[in-house]
Amino acid sequence: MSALLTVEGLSVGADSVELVHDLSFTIGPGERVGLIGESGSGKSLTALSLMGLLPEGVVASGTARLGGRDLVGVQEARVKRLRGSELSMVFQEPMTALNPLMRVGAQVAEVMTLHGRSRQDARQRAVELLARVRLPEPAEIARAYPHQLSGGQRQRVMLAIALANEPRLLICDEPTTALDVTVQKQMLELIAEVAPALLFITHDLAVVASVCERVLVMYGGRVVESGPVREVFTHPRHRYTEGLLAASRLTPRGTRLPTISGSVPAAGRFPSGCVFRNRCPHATPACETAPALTGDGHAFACWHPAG
Amino acid sequence: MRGRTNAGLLVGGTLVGLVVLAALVSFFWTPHDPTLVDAARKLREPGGGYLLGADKFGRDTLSQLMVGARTTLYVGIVAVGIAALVGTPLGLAAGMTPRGWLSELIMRVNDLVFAFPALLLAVMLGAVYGAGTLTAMIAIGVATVPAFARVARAATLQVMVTDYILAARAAGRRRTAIAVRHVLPNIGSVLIVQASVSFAIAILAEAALSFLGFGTRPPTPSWGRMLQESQELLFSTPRLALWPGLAIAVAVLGFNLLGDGLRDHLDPKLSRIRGGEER
Amino acid sequence: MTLYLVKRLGVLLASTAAAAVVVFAFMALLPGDPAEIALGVNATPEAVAELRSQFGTDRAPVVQFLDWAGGLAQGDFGTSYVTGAPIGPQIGDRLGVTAVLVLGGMVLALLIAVPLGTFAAVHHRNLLGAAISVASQLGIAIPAFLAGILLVFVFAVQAQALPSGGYVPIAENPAEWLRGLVLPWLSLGLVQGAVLTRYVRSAVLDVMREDYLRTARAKGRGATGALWRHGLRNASIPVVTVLGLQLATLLIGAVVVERVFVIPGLGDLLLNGVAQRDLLLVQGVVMVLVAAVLLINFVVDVAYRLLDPRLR
Amino acid sequence: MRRIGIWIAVGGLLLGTAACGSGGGNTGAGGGAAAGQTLAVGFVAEPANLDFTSTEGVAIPQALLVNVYEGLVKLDQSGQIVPLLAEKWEVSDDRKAYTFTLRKNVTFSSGAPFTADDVVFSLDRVATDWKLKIKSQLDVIDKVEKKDDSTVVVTLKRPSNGFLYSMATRLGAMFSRTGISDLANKPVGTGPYVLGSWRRGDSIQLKQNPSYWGTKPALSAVTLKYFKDATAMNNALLTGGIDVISSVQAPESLQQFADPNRFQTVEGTTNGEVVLSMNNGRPPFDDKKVRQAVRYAIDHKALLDTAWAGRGQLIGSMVPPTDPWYEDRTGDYPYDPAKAKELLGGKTYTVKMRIPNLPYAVNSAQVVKSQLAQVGITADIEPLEFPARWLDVVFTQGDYDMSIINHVEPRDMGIFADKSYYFRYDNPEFGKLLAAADEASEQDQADDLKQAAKLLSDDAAADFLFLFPNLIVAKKGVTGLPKNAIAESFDFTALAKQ
Repeated sequence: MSALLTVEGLSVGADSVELVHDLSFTIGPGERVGLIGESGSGKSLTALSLMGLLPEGVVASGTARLGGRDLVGVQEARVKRLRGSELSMVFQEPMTALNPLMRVGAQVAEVMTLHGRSRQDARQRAVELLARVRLPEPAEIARAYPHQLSGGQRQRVMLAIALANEPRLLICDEPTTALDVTVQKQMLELIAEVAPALLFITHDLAVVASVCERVLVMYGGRVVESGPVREVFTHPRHRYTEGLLAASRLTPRGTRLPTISGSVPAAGRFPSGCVFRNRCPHATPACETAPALTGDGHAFACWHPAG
Repeated sequence: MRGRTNAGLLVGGTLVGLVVLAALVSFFWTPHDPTLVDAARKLREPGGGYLLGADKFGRDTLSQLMVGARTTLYVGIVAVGIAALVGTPLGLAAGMTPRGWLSELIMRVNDLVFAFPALLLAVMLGAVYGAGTLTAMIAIGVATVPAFARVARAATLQVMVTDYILAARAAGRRRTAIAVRHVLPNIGSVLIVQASVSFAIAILAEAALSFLGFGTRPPTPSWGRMLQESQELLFSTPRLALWPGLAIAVAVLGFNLLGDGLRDHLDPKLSRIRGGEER
Repeated sequence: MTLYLVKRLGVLLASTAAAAVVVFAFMALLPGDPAEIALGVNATPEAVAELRSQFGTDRAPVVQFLDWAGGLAQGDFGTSYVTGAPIGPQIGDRLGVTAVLVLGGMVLALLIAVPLGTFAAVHHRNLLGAAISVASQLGIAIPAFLAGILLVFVFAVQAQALPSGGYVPIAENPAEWLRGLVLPWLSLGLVQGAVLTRYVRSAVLDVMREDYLRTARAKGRGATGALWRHGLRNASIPVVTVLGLQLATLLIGAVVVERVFVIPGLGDLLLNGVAQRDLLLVQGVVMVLVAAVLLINFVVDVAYRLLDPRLR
Repeated sequence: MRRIGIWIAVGGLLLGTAACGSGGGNTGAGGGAAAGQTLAVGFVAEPANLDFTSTEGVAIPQALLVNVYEGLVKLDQSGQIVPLLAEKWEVSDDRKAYTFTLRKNVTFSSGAPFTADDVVFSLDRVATDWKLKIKSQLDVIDKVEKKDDSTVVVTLKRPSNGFLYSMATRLGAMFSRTGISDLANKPVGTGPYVLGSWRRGDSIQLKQNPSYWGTKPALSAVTLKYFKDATAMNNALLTGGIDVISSVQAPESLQQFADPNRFQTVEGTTNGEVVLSMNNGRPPFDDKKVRQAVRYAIDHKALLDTAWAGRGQLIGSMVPPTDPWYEDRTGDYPYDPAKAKELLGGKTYTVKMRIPNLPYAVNSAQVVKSQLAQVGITADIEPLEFPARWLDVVFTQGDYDMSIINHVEPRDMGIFADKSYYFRYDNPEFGKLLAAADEASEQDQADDLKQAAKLLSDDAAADFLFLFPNLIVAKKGVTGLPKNAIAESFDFTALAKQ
């Protein structure tokens, strides 16, 4: 099958520090992929580099193509046409992601007028979209200001904005982290239902398990393991994935393994070779050489894989 | 960003240090008597023991500048002192009882005082008691009270919702004790920043007042009056205006940079209270 | 909002009334009997007493205050003890001049500060942005009157391009009116613009870090477009607050600038009044200035609410 | 650079401060071509109103006398009293009756004819309605009678040398019987100019009186522009805002006007003695020795050089060189700090020097303070808002030790004869000399006054810092500028532009 999104050799760096290293993966049409890792692993930067929204001073290299169109290393003027139409993104913090001074409906409509829809049409469709993300009384919500909505409602608005132009790929960056647990669940179900193809970024393994089909595990700016969710979660090969699973309730054998020792180093302070070796209980001198991500379907980069 | 911040602090500190040093040294030594009139030295060119030359009265410009630094600091310290001593407790009280009548009263009176700018007060005070350094300092000080009260109140409001204050309140400590032991130390940094910025404003106000003749009395050297006196010689002897102008700019710049630098250095979080420039 | 407006209006009226009391009380402290001053040193006691009763200064202070305040409410500032002319029209004329001066200075300051401050924020990492920051810091450090003196020196005396001072009413000669105001506007506007540039820069910088700006870009806006459509209005909220404070500062800065440029505005009237011991005139001018500041505060507070739906 | 110009009078004489002027004007420059030439003249003190019968100060007569209001006589540039509204006058043998023959066909600007009735009316009003202290100068008048429509006889109580001179001041101004309803705003006189417009705080415009009886002035209008700031006035001339600075308030700046292709400077004398007054009524200056010490302690040459750029003249007493009885008294107290210390007997004093906040006073005070410090007198300078506060504290209440003020009124030595005057100088001998002088023959008058001036100097009733210069700067081509400012008014009738 032809992939919807193809990422090859994507690196992100600021000044001399490399934050994401040589990332490659694909997402097929309609496929829901989770990108998992602790904060500082580079997952959010990966998403932002695809959107062309990297903060100032942070630069991406390599290639990323969405349906044949380049996303990385292209002029802003060209990428910005894709943003909000071909691919869109829902951010982590719903409380601050909406403009406090603008009515909700207008903010939803804006994304459509930006991509060529007439103002009146956009306004009407905004209400439909609000209904589609299951907001009660969408017409009223459209007239409200963000501060009059709850966090969950605002995140739905964000989702409505993201879906407005029927994008081919939806990127969600921790969209439920800031929400109450009950709201979280509804939100996840909604995303799973409406997303065309999905890149779902989270640190929460359970969320990935419930939404995604395939998962990429990131650590230290690299993908250390990838594969179908069920397989990776039941038979983790990389010692980091193993630790992550152990720390969560998704332990494969029900027995608690010791959690990962130490904490994630600051950017640029990861060891050479295997980036995990300074925290890995199984590390040997062999790990001073960087392992390649190998394997078909279920791939991992570890000299001393588990199981 | 961090690097820039420290640069501001460093430059600001150096400039202020320069002014303070000049003022301190002037207590013990100036190259010449700054108020001694000597017709023989009238408009003497710089050089030969008169590093910056002499003015139309034959007074040594460098000596005048040094003692002028003293005047400037004196005005700033007293004015800011008045403002801080009056404004801080008021702001503290208002911040600790945000919904009480006291708070409302304080802030309303504050707004009222705010409507009387320093220059207006100084002209009014000068008209009643005679213009001079003291009336200028009091006027600037009183006019600066609202700034301190507002900042102290805003900072107190923020501090009051922190866990340790809630804990102290839960423990039943008396309000004054909480204010002095817990709140004051925590809003100290904001106040220091405000003091620094107010200092800069006070220097400008004093200069303007001296220019209008409502400031420091002659012959006590004051940068504002030096500027005013040098006006008629702007064409023939521009250096007479250059030096005091530069001195004012250095002092104001110094205190502003110091304030910004301190704000970042002491507590970046609180920078938003004043609108938070430069981070 | 209506409730707020009514409440805030009440506060404005109460503050103005309180200010009137303060101003009156302060002026009552002024040494010197206006009747004695008006008559000169060798007036007879009878003449002084007569004039006192004519001025009404022989009445109890409370009665005098009520009379004065009552007049104020109807726009009557009384009659000058010194010139014998009614004060209201004088203040009216001068207020117009000062208002033009101050508002022009403010507009200029905004014209300088908004583009420069925004530019400095957007380019805060490069040299030009830093240069603007440094320039604005320097601008703040220069007293307005010094700026005025230098401007006159350069543009009027050396270049002979503009008048060094004076004021021509617009009705008399609009071109000269404008030419005469250029330098005063510049000296107020440049310094205030420098102050404002810093606030605009920091406000824009703050806004640029806001998530909703990223959201806007995720919708397909460019960085500039996002800032324009979503950033500036948000950034304007803190700037409006500062603007209010600045207007008050400008009003007073105008006093000095009026002196430098020989402009017959309120500041000139005030200083004249003080020099002439024209008690009632000073009282009236101070009252107008104070009321203007209170009014500005009121407008800012209301504008704040209008701009920010969270406060409505 | 603040205001100047006020006067107050006591005992028939005036005190004041330098007249100053300033002007500025948008009308000025280049503007008035042949037909309607106009000039803008810069002054310092703007009148508070236009009624000089009830408001002190030089500002009003400076603008209106001779120009709008005329008297029977006026002072010419050489100080001579010459006819104006009176064609001629005769003095009786006992020197007590003055018979004025009035010019015919003179009308007020209101259209009313000027007649003997107006003279009687105007002179009678001085005693009954004027509110100024100087009006006592005319107390010497016994009665004013109309002989016919163009003849008036003024009878004095005693012979007076000062009478005719006073008639040349504002006291002799002629008012219309029907033109005094609004003196403060609407002056009605017989002069060559009438009030055009008054932009308060900015300028007064005088325009030609179309029905003037005499030679019409060259200018169709004059704008008097008022500046509180000396530098602003200088700049106005430099940039063409005004054509004339009537009295330079920042003498150090004269260099700016050095270019003879653009500017001309007129330097002459005034009647203004810049006096360092000492309160004779209270310690330490009730002690003649202390006052004398002050006079020795001050280096007048250095003071004039530093405080007023060396412009002006040194004087030793209260008489300007333009008065006939002038004697050089500058040698009475040569600069001698050692002698001053000796007179002080090793004691030190701290005194209050309360000065008006005017440029010449603030400058001079700083020099005086520095020089007095050398002999052990500490003078604390306290500038007071001029005029109101200075007049109140120093002039009226006499609450001061030292002050500095320019006494601008002509022939004003008499102020020292009034012991209630703020000098608090009390020497009956001085008063006798002045009284005798007023009644004496011309020669005796001069002798008496010379003696009086010497007495004043010997007693060190005050110190006389310098004679205020008449410093006028104008654009090249302006003619008719007065070299010496010896009258109250600034005479616009002779001004012209080439």
